[in-house]
Amino acid sequence: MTIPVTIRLQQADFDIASEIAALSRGRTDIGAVVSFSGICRRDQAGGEGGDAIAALTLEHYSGMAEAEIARHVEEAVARWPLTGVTVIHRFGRIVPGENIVLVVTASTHREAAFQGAEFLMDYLKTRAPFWKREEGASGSAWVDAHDRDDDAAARWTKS
Amino acid sequence: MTIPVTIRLQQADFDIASEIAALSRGRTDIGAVVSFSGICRRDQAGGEGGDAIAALTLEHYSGMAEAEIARHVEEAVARWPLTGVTVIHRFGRIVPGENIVLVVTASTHREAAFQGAEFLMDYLKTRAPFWKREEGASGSAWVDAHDRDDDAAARWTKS
Amino acid sequence: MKVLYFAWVRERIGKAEEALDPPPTVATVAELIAWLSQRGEEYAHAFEKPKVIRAAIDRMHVKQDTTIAGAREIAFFPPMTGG
Amino acid sequence: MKVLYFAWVRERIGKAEEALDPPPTVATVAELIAWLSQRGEEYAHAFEKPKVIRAAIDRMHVKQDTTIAGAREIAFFPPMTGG
Repeated sequence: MTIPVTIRLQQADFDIASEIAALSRGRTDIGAVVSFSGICRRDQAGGEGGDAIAALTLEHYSGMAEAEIARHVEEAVARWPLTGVTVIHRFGRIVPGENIVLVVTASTHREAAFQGAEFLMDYLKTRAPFWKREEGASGSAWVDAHDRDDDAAARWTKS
Repeated sequence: MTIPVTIRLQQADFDIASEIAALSRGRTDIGAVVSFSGICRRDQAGGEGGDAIAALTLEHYSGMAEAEIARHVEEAVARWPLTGVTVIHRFGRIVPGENIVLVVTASTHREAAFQGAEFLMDYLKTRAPFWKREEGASGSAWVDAHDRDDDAAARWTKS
Repeated sequence: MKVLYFAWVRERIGKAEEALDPPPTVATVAELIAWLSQRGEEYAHAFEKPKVIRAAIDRMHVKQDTTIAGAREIAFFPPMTGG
Repeated sequence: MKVLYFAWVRERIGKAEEALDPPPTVATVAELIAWLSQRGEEYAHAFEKPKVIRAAIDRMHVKQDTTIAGAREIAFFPPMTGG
């Protein structure tokens, strides 16, 4: 069965409501819709109490990012009974309070929708070819990868 | 610290977008917002392949439901570093495709937002005083509780 | 005390609430269920499988061995199916 | 083959991509990194901690012991920080 899948990489902001509505409108087989939106925070990624950031700039590997996300959406659809998936990731300059990423999953049951969304977010944090650079008062710096994101992603590995 | 908490039981539908926006608007300390919306399906709860339902009617114990949900939101806030929580549960007659329930959690980090939302949904499915009655072609019947919902809720019990 | 019924418990008994004054020998929720079951066919039907019945005292879930002393409002209902 | 650089690898090398033709003795991703490191200070700086560097061949993540034979596009970048 083919389910609606939307993957978009874009500079522009997105509208969470219309993305959720697009996955569920006119359908009566969907019991659960989970959305995750990642938002640019003012605190530095490096830890609490650091300098406030003025903006993030997201670089990505165009071509690879789309293909990689599509493969992971396919994996999610194979692992959980999802009835629709939307992934939108922004690139370019993003200021605190703005959206960075959106994952929406729809399913007959809530467990599948939650698990599918968490799996895709853990993947996007660790394996999707995007890199964040933070602009602060004292210059700008590339964000370091977090071990705890790797740990979160590792829990989905089939043993 | 006091965080914004919204709990509403209502007959009217709700707007997911404005609820998500209300939790994050104007804030730069929120990194993650998870929303769960539960939607009335046309299939009977009893299993696949049953009769289609024409509507659900949700009965609730007014007074107890609000107090119980508030206690569980407090527990979620104590267990995970949430920066905002919204729970809306409808009652009365709901037709397939319409919203039933909404949980929105905001946090600095995605794990807390996901866990808080799942905890609250498992609670609402098993312990909040609501009862669903399905109207089908061959009459109407109260929905049976699911063992798998109890199992899902049990995983949050501290041992 | 005020006694409330919900969902199919309410339907079988035919009312949503009533004021009741059980004798002092009725000490726990389980004993109240047994006493109610004697009040007529509709009650016997509602409480025919007492283990399925859930109870709340003053709007808090309680187990059936809980004492009802001091309760102002007791509610009986089937397992919850919200969400 | 086309070689792409991203994030601080790109910044240190000072370019986003280039066409390269390494000698046939360069067989794996790790050997390509070692060969690139010899091309100048900017490359030596970018690849000073080779274990940190991630690689993709034809837009698929690969380990550094992967052969580069037949690769049309090889990319080098730091650990990903999207999402």
